[in-house]
Amino acid sequence: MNTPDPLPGAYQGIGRVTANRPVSSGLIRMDLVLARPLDFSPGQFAMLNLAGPSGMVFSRPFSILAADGQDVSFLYRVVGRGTAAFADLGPGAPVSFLGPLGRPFPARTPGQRAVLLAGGVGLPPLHDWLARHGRPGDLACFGAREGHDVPWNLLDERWTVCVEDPDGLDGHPAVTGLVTAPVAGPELPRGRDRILLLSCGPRLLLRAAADLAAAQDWECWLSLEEHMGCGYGVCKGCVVQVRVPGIPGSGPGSRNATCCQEGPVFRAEDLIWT
Amino acid sequence: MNTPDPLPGAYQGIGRVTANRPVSSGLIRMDLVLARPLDFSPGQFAMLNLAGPSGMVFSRPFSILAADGQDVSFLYRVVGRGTAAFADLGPGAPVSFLGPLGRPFPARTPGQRAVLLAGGVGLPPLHDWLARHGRPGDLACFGAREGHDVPWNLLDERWTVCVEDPDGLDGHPAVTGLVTAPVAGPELPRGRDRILLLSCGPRLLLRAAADLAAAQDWECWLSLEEHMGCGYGVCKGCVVQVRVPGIPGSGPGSRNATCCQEGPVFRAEDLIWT
Amino acid sequence: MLHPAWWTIDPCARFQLGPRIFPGRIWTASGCFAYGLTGHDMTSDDVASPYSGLGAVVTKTVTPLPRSGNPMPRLVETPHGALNSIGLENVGFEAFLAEVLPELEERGVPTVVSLAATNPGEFGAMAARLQECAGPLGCWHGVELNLSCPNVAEGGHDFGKDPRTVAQCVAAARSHLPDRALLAKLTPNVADIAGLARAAAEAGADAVSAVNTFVGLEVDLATGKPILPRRFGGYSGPALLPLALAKVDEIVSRTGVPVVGAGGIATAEDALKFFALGAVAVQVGTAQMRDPFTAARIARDLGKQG
Amino acid sequence: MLHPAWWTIDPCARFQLGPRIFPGRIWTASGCFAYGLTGHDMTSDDVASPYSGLGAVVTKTVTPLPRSGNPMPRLVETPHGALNSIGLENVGFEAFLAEVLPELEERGVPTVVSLAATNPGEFGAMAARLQECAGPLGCWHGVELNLSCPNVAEGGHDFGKDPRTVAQCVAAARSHLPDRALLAKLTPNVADIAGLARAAAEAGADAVSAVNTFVGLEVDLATGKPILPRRFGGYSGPALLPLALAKVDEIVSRTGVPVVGAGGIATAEDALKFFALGAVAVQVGTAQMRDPFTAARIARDLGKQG
Ligand SMILES: Cc1cc2nc3c(=O)[nH]c(=O)nc-3n(C[C@H](O)[C@H](O)[C@H](O)COP(=O)(O)OP(=O)(O)OC[C@H]3O[C@@H](n4cnc5c(N)ncnc54)[C@H](O)[C@@H]3O)c2cc1C
Ligand SMILES: Cc1cc2nc3c(=O)[nH]c(=O)nc-3n(C[C@H](O)[C@H](O)[C@H](O)COP(=O)(O)OP(=O)(O)OC[C@H]3O[C@@H](n4cnc5c(N)ncnc54)[C@H](O)[C@@H]3O)c2cc1C
Ligand SMILES: Cc1cc2nc3c(=O)[nH]c(=O)nc-3n(C[C@H](O)[C@H](O)[C@H](O)COP(=O)(O)O)c2cc1C
Ligand SMILES: Cc1cc2nc3c(=O)[nH]c(=O)nc-3n(C[C@H](O)[C@H](O)[C@H](O)COP(=O)(O)O)c2cc1C
Ligand code: FES
Ligand code: FES
Repeated sequence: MNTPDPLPGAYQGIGRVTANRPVSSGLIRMDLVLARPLDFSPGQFAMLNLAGPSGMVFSRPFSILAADGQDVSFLYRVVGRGTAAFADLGPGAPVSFLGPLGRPFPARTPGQRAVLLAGGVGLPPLHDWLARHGRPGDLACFGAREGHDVPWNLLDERWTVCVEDPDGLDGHPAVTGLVTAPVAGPELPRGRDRILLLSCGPRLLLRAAADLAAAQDWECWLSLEEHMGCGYGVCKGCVVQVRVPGIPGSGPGSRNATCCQEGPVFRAEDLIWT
Repeated sequence: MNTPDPLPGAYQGIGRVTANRPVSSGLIRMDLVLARPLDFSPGQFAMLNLAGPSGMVFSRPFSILAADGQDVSFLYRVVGRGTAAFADLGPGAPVSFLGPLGRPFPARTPGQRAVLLAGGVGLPPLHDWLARHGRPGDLACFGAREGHDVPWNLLDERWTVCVEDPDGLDGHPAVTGLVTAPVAGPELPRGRDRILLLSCGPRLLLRAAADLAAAQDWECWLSLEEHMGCGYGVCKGCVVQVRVPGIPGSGPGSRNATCCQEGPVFRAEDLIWT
Repeated sequence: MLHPAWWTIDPCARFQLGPRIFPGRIWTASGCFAYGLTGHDMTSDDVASPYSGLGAVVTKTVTPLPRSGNPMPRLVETPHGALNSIGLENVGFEAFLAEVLPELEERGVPTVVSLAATNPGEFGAMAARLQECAGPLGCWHGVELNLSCPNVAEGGHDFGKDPRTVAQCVAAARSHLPDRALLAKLTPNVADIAGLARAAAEAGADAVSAVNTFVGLEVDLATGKPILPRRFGGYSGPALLPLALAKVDEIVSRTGVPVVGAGGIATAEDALKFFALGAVAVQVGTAQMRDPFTAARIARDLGKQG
Repeated sequence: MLHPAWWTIDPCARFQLGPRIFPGRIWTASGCFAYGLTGHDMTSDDVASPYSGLGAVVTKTVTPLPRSGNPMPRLVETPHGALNSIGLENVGFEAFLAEVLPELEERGVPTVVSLAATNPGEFGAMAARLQECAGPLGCWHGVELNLSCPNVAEGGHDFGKDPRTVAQCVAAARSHLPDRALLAKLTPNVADIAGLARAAAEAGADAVSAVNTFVGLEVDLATGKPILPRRFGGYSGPALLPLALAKVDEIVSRTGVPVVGAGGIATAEDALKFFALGAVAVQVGTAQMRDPFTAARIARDLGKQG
């Protein structure tokens, strides 16, 4: 089933931090316990904020790394005000949670091998996808700048780790090169019924993944990052341009799609890169 | 010397919290270590704020409880946003400090006995005054609502504790009644050369102290609380009305005095209560 | 504490505004809650639904033709508020009539329809068509004329700054809306907002909504250029509260025109401040984006049951 | 980071504004640093003095006669800013001339004298007398006409909203101030601040200062009444930054009149945003109250030595 599931119900509530610790030099894992069990699909995200009046004006979107009953986990990097504030939270701290939101990555159709390309904080959705849907023969690649940036404990042997700089590997196995390197060889078959390429990470990676998929005629879905106001489709602050079928007689057109509600996962061919 | 000392230089810098713990049910003692030694006189205060952009728009005034080298202590009660934020600070947290500020309580003139009336968080300046200038025969009274509100560890045997409600004394000695109760009897002499009354605390206490002093013709100085913007005399947001000698031929007049710079300690007779 | 002594209103009780009875006084603001929730079901631990206790959802402003809005980025957080330059992206008036309004009716969402246009004639035509198509709907309580959106190039900006234009737009819509509440949403970017309110009321508005966003700008330090492609955006959120309160007070105390207050409301306390100044209802905007239950929680906290 | 590529100015270097050379571009704003520090010596770990690197201290506005200002409370913190209704408490122009200005000269504080009056004639008279008494002073660099203080009942408020009055006041002062910088401080509480700036420049102002405070109000929830006895106050502080940036951009891009920017500046980054839009200098107001070294630290951080 390649058509995205209908949006499930989202839950708003206060989670409590149970752990909030670095898992690599740049990545922090935050575990929350919610007041009720959470069901989600890989690629969905939550809007997080400090609870109460000290919170940011907008909540911050984070992909869900895993959920088990009332426990839900995230993986994040400190890049600004919000993530810096999250990094300061200790056990018991309240966090405002709204999720799951957005459309997930699709499952595979029979006969497809999966190729997962995750860059840095793009790991969570693909990590969960592999955990749920992974099969022998799938190729899951995680890319980081160097060894210390890799959350080794999260990555089992199914993951191929790619580092641009082989420093800091401390004996861990890794390919030197971009996360797309293991895919570049001629081993993978052409055709959208053969390969399902899923990617999440920096924009350059997404572009490269889209180009690869186009060249090889693979099915390809990408998770986009846009700055978000609401995360649930009401503000129209997060739109991306997608293609729409042309009206007969005129060429194909484009329209705005909300990254938070129609995405964040889009079919690569639908996207108009700007 | 009853004339206030000239204002000393104030120091602005970042202090680090060394301790921040309750000393009674309503009072918290915060100790900071500054980057340099601090010299102050009892009754002076400091403007405190969270360091960095998360701070409040205005810093908060707090009387200095004690200072020893680079260590400086405060005693406070959580009443609003700022004090709540202070109460959350753990050891090592940075605090923006500006002080000492304002004019202190005077020392006594020879022959005067001191009567100190401290209510609640009004304790710090008088606590330090007694530590520096106290003599046998002085009467130092601390008032609280009930026993649990009293910071027993701060109060040695020279302090008479007064509680409105004798609950929660847990065997500690205390007078039941307002903090003015021990002064009400006829034991104390009349005359401003005999008694120096100093008071700091709620407005009602200050009024009562001023009335007592007027009735007994005692010398009386009071520490006022006004909301402050700057704490160092520039914004004119903290003014109180004081009497000025009349121009010959017309009656006495009044003028604005900044509580932060001309006060917070004022001669009771100079104040115009509004 | 949430019910100070001076506060006697139940904002979750029905109240009359112009010819219409509204189910309550806590509303969501236009553009911050779309056409209500679409596509999402929402639950929370403490409030049954984002609509619980709400008096109205003011829909995202619709214009005669569909609009795709301004180029991205069009929404920027600042430390104390938000700047938006969405540019009135909307499905267009006909699609709104055909698809959105019936759905709101079906879901039982009390609705105020926000309209924008570039001249009084268009406002009149939209009002007439609304009345014609949606006349029988029970959940449609009123119309809010967005006379103040600072993000539309074609006239939108200065449009609502002139009391005469305000009056003309209101009059044009009023004549077609005999039995719905008619509100004029005012821009705060003027010296005399009370004058606008007076003009709106004299032309037949039942109330004014105040305020829309203030003109703001944010600079990208890396480039030294404004972050928003159109330089300016509308400033909203917590930073606005004292400014919005001042504008509401100006209108109430100088004109007595009923005011629906908006600007920076995120808590029951914030809302109370508007009611204290005499606002008849309030709208929750930016804070609703952060948490879709904000308005419902305010209604719960201030309601008699709260 | 503090010196992005587009940033080439040294704000601690001398620069010319009208007929005058100022020692720098980081100033303190009127009313937030009194007449400079009086009665206090201040030290810090990282900056030698609160005056280090400053281009000017704009003094608290002085009026022809002494004023004791508005009743208390007259200063209220809000979560994102401050509301003041000080009401121009000041020692009066004659005492200022006799006592304050000579002392500033003696301490070597670069000074801009802020003046307020109720009509152009008074402005002219004050300017003439300043020139007469203080003509030889080396630290007195200019005059800022406060045309915008929203806290004075007698005309102060609407006074500066009319471009003609602005022009008259500027012209009256200009004629007596041949060799000092003349600035007009503008109110942001108008629809068209660029029009005010143009009027000021055409009447002879060397620059405009923008912005003064926005009209705001805060409610005391316990009573349901405004906290300030005069209801309204001037809103300042961090909440203002995007609003002030928008006003400055409006003036710069529509008129090209030199602007001294103010509103919400607390850090070097904040100041940079004003410079990015073309401000020739900036003023630090509310943040200077929180910490008297704020402006000096901004000067250090942005200076070539920083
Ligand atoms: C669907 C989705 C899933 C994401 N999942 C993750 C994740 O699992 N782990 C992770 O570390 N990050 C993730 N991000 C990025 C994350 O949202 C940003 O890093 C975060 O919002 C930065 O907040 P800040 O306050 O620290 O940064 P600031 O730069 O101070 O934020 C200012 C504003 O910009 C927005 N913003 C800044 N960077 C981004 C960005 N890259 N994407 C979207 N908005 C941004 C913020 O939300 C905020 O509104 C995801 C983004 C999206 C859209
Ligand atoms: C000279 C002086 C010395 C003081 N010493 C002490 C002390 O040693 N211990 C102590 O606990 N308190 C002391 N106070 C009172 C203390 O300043 C206030 O409790 C504190 O400012 C409250 O801040 P908040 O943010 O928690 O309260 P909020 O009510 O949230 O503060 C809002 C604003 O009101 C001001 N404010 C509120 N209450 C007071 C008050 N009572 N006095 C002055 N400003 C107030 C705040 O500074 C702030 O600007 C002193 C006040 C002054 C003027
Ligand atoms: C993202 C966004 C979109 C908005 N769109 C509209 C709109 O379409 N029509 C309108 O009248 N107001 C619009 N507004 C203004 C709000 O309705 C409200 O008047 C303003 O934001 C102030 O309230 P707040 O501070 O609670 O957000 C919008 C505001 C935001 C933040
Ligand atoms: C307490 C206070 C007093 C002020 N007094 C004056 C004044 O006397 N004259 C004047 O022109 N501006 C006065 N202002 C306005 C400031 O100079 C400045 O224009 C405004 O506060 C915006 O800058 P800020 O956000 O940095 O404070 C005052 C501001 C405050 C907060
Ligand atoms: S973030 Fe609001 S619509 Fe997507
Ligand atoms: S608090 Fe600013 S003058 Fe006293």
